[in-house]
Amino acid sequence: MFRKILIANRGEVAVRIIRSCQELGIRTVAVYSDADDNALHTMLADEAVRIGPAPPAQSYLCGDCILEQAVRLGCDALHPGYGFLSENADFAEAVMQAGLTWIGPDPAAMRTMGSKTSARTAMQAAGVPVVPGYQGSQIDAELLAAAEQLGFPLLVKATAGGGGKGMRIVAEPADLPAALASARREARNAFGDDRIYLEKLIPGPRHIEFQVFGDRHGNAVHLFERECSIQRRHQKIIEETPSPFLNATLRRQMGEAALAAVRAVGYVNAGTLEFLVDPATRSFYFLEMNTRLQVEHPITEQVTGVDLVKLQLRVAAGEAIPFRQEDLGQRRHAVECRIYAEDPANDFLPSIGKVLRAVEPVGPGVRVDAGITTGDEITIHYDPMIAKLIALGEDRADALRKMDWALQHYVILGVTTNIPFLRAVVTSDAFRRADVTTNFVDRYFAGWRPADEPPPDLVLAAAALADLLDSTPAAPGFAADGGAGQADPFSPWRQISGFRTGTQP
Amino acid sequence: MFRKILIANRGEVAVRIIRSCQELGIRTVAVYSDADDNALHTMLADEAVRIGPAPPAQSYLCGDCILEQAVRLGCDALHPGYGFLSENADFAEAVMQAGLTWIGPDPAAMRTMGSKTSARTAMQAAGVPVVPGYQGSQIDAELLAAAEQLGFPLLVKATAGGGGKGMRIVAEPADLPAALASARREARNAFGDDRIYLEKLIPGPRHIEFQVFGDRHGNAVHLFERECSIQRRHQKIIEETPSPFLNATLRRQMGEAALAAVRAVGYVNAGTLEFLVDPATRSFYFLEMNTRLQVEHPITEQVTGVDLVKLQLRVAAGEAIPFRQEDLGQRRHAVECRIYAEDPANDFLPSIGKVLRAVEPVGPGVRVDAGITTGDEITIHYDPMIAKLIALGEDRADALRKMDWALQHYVILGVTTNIPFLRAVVTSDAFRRADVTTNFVDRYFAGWRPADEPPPDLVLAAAALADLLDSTPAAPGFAADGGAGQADPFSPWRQISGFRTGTQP
Amino acid sequence: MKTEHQFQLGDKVYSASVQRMGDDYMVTVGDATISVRAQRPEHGRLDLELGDQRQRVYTASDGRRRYVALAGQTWELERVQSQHRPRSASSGEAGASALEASMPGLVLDVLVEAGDVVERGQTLVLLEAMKMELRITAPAGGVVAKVHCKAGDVVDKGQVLVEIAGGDS
Amino acid sequence: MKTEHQFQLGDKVYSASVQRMGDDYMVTVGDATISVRAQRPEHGRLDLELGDQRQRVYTASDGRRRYVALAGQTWELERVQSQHRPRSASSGEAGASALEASMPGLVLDVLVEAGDVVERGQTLVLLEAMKMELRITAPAGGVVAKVHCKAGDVVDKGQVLVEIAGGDS
Repeated sequence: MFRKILIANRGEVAVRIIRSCQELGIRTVAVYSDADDNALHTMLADEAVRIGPAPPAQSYLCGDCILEQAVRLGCDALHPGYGFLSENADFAEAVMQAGLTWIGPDPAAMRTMGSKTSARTAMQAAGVPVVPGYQGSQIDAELLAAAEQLGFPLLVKATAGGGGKGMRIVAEPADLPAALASARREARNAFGDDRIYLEKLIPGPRHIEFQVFGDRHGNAVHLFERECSIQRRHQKIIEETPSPFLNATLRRQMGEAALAAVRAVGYVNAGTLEFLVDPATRSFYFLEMNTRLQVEHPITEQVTGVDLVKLQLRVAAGEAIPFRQEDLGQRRHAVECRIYAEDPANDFLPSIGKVLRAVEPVGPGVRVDAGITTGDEITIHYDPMIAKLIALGEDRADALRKMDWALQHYVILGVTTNIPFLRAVVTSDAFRRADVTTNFVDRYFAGWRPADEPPPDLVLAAAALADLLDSTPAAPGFAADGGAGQADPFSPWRQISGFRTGTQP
Repeated sequence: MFRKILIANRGEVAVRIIRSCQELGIRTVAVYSDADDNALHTMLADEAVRIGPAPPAQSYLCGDCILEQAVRLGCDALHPGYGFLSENADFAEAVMQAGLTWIGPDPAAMRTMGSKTSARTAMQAAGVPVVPGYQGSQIDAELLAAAEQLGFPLLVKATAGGGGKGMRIVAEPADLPAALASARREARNAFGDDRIYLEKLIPGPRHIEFQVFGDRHGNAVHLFERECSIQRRHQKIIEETPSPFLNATLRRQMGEAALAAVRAVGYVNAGTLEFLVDPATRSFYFLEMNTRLQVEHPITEQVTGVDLVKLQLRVAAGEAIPFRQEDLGQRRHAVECRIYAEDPANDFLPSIGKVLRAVEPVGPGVRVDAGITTGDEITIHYDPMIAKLIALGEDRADALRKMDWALQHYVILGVTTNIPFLRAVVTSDAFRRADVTTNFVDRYFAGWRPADEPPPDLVLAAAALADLLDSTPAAPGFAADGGAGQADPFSPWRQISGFRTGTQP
Repeated sequence: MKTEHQFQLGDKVYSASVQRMGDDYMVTVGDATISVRAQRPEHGRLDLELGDQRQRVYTASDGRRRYVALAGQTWELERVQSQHRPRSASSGEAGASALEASMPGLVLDVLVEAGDVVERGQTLVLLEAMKMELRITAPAGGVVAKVHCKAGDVVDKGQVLVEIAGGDS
Repeated sequence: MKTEHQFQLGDKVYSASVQRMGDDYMVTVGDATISVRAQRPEHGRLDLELGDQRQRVYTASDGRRRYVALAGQTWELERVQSQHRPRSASSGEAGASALEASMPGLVLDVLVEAGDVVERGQTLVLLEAMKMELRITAPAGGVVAKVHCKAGDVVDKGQVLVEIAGGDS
């Protein structure tokens, strides 16, 4: 096993990886940009080194800066996490050339699957169904012609894309040129690659992905599916497994397709095959492969009992996957909500600022993978995700109830969060009856705003009390003040009359 | 399902039950004594009512006081938790006579199994092996005679006993009278019943118990074993499942014995059969049955995926157990450590005082069931348990590493805790190789004291900095002060020379 | 002694008065009064007791803002100093006459100029922030009164980009 | 400006001095000096930076006590006021000449009286607390100098029960 690993990432995934390393007794090196000085991941690691200024291009995307530190500090392996350099084959190669182990797939497989277009080709060859599309040229005129052939509505997508960046839905021919221009601009900024391609738009599809794993001993397994249909701005915000849509047959077929894909490219370590499923026809299409750990990997861990990060480390160290496909099963139901510092009532725009206080929910079956805690800053430079909240329930209904409970008990003060929106979704009829497609949010929650009600009296009372108590400075290290344990001289029930406590008594 | 449940308990188990009720949309009533005013469980419940002064006899053991409140507040069920009134059949009857549902077994079964002596008789009748003993009389002379017959060393036990209270080990005849006297005195104080009996001492036994469940539809299942051999003062402090000692055969035999016991007394709801296992002969003996939820129930939940509290509620509501024996399996390995405010270096005596700060570890596979958090008091009146820390690992070694990680990251300031001791145990060779018996602590950790080393320089530096910063009062609601993100003008590596940071770099 | 407190939410102002009576506080909000027991076991946390009901409240303060988390909901109130009169809620929000940058970013393009008549929903400015392209659109029809930015500008959160006359929805 | 701090642990006293230099603190402990960057993102928490090493420290203070949790270990230090000289560690601990009640409880029985010669391990007092019977035993051989309690007494934590002459182990 490794002695010392550099984690070339930030936020919750860096924290997640550091924890697994610590359990295995592997020393860790965190990297940080000026914007992340004193971020949680820098605190947990054994060592933390600055790699550059806030803009990703000069820090978390600067492979050389990171690799230099990994070598200087004598690391023997590097974990890229997700995003940033995790799918950069050149960086993976550089890491290996520097004599470190790259905790991820081989650059060759990354290249094949990394470009959406070559991945489509490879999957077609492996007999995996792909979404009809056009990737023949970058010339507008030819793209237009191909578009006419494919038919509208269609999607413009970035070849190097991901997370919906550089993606545009085009309803009719007239809108195509503008869409191409802005998609290219966004793609260039996001990936430094402005190539795009066209894909037929599957109406109201479900997004169902399979977690796969391969090792250097020829073993390949899948760890079942994750349904990630609930998205906003083309980014997943709620994921669950098992998928309420799949039956045993479809699950088996998709699992076999996933394994075929893994074998086709001799894939090693953790990866995810994303499929679009047409609810009408129940047919599924390969969408893309993510050649890295996935944000939503925890729900798979909760239902399969496999620690995917530890498995990544073992496989990268040359060990064989310690179980066979038939040893794996899905037990109970897991849901994940991504807690974002953003304003659902205002186009889900990020909410910048300091988290003055974060109190995470605790309870059986509740897991919180947080990258932001009390005192941390949400900056404009990075994805404003605060944490991933995962609920494991006995069945889907139980998991949703648990998630609603956990959302209610997640306190975040100082920035606006999407928690009220997530609660509205998980408690909605549409979601409860699993009527979910990738346009779920537009369909059921377009223009959603939190109930615009006046604050309950008790909220104002608490605010006033807090101001009063804060104005009476407490001794350092004081623990408690205010009411000692005497009985209430007033009859609360008389006093409470007409007092809106804002709780459901 | 129930509308409103009163939880006749305190601390972590009250909190645990309230959470499950909240998920199921059941309203909850917490009860508290003067010593628990503002305790965590009173905060989480929908309503909290005072039931009396601190001494248990006048509050948590006062069935009438509690039942009166349950009726006044219109509860339709009562959950007793563990300890206190949970095994009091008269109270259970009173609850039912008041028209509420008792979330537990029938009083008849509680009576049979509640008295250790009648339980031994019933189990013998059911063909379950019991420890050889004598329960014929309370007269010293006859007990002495019987003792000679049984042979020494032997155990004096309280008929109404539990948690080692009223229990004495007697090495030779001469010590018996004194042991009988003090055992009776302790039993009278603890249970209001000074009857005792004798039991042969199984040398170096393992304590392995089985979780069982019965419903009103004639179904009975067991949820496998828990090994609870690590004890201090005859109280469990570390539990794990699966037991590293059982093989499939022995597990099956003991499981069948457990089911035989359940059927013999028509047992309904959750219970636990405790067995002593003689490591030499691999034979097992019925020790006692706990007719309630067990402190260590979470490890069973972690490996079986069953929420035992929710199952208790469902079964009490008349539902059938929703699975069969063959649906159940043990997946992964779970360990629980009981975090106590006590001083392992001083006879494990409780450490009284206020918890100035508690920071619970968070991470995949780590569960914390806490009854005490920041600002709460440890009083002399109740068991000084702060929390239960549960680690779920891929296998035993992984679970122990995770537990050590979690123990390291559990911060409790203001009282002395057993965390350093627990760390010493879970990292010890003896425990790692599962060489555990109920006298493990005496055998390997007698007279244990924490390493008496001087504080690392960094600890003193931090203390000095904290005093300095605390003396500069911060504005209310201030979030951060001190160093902005500038580079360190000094070369830390020169400065750090000879500075003992107390961390393993 | 009694203290008066005023908080603004949206465009409404609410007041509360607190009077300490031994271990309890008499709190009056509007015409309702309640006797509360309050403990502060740690900074930013209040444990309240109202008869048989307990509430654990997490709270924080930042400048004029007072945050309160109670019973699964979070509230962001703004303290109103007595000498300070509530500012109109409309300024700086969608539906206002002044369109602000909702976050720091780079102005990619400005699609209108002063005097243009714009319709509700019409895109006025293209902003890039956090790698996303954001469209600043007219919350209502009106006439562009003033344009405060140009392509290439780096703007701060809250900075006014465009003003629209008659643009109050 | 430089501040001096003294802390006692067991019977040893340690000193540290802190000098603020801009954003950093020069801390000297014994003859070692280090430059530390310290942030306090919340009460009772210090985020320390020492070159490439970070440490999150949780700390609390209660009267003269200063608690520090660092790298998986917790330390309870006692502040030493300059005018106050360190108290001997022996008092109030096992091995001391004065045997104290380690917790509040009820005296069930006193098995010795002044003048008795006791051996190491001999039970002197039976105490009941938290439903447990506790034996207060002689940490070392000696002579009972004074008995401060009798059966039925309710004693507080730290209250001296028995004094033994020549009982220092």
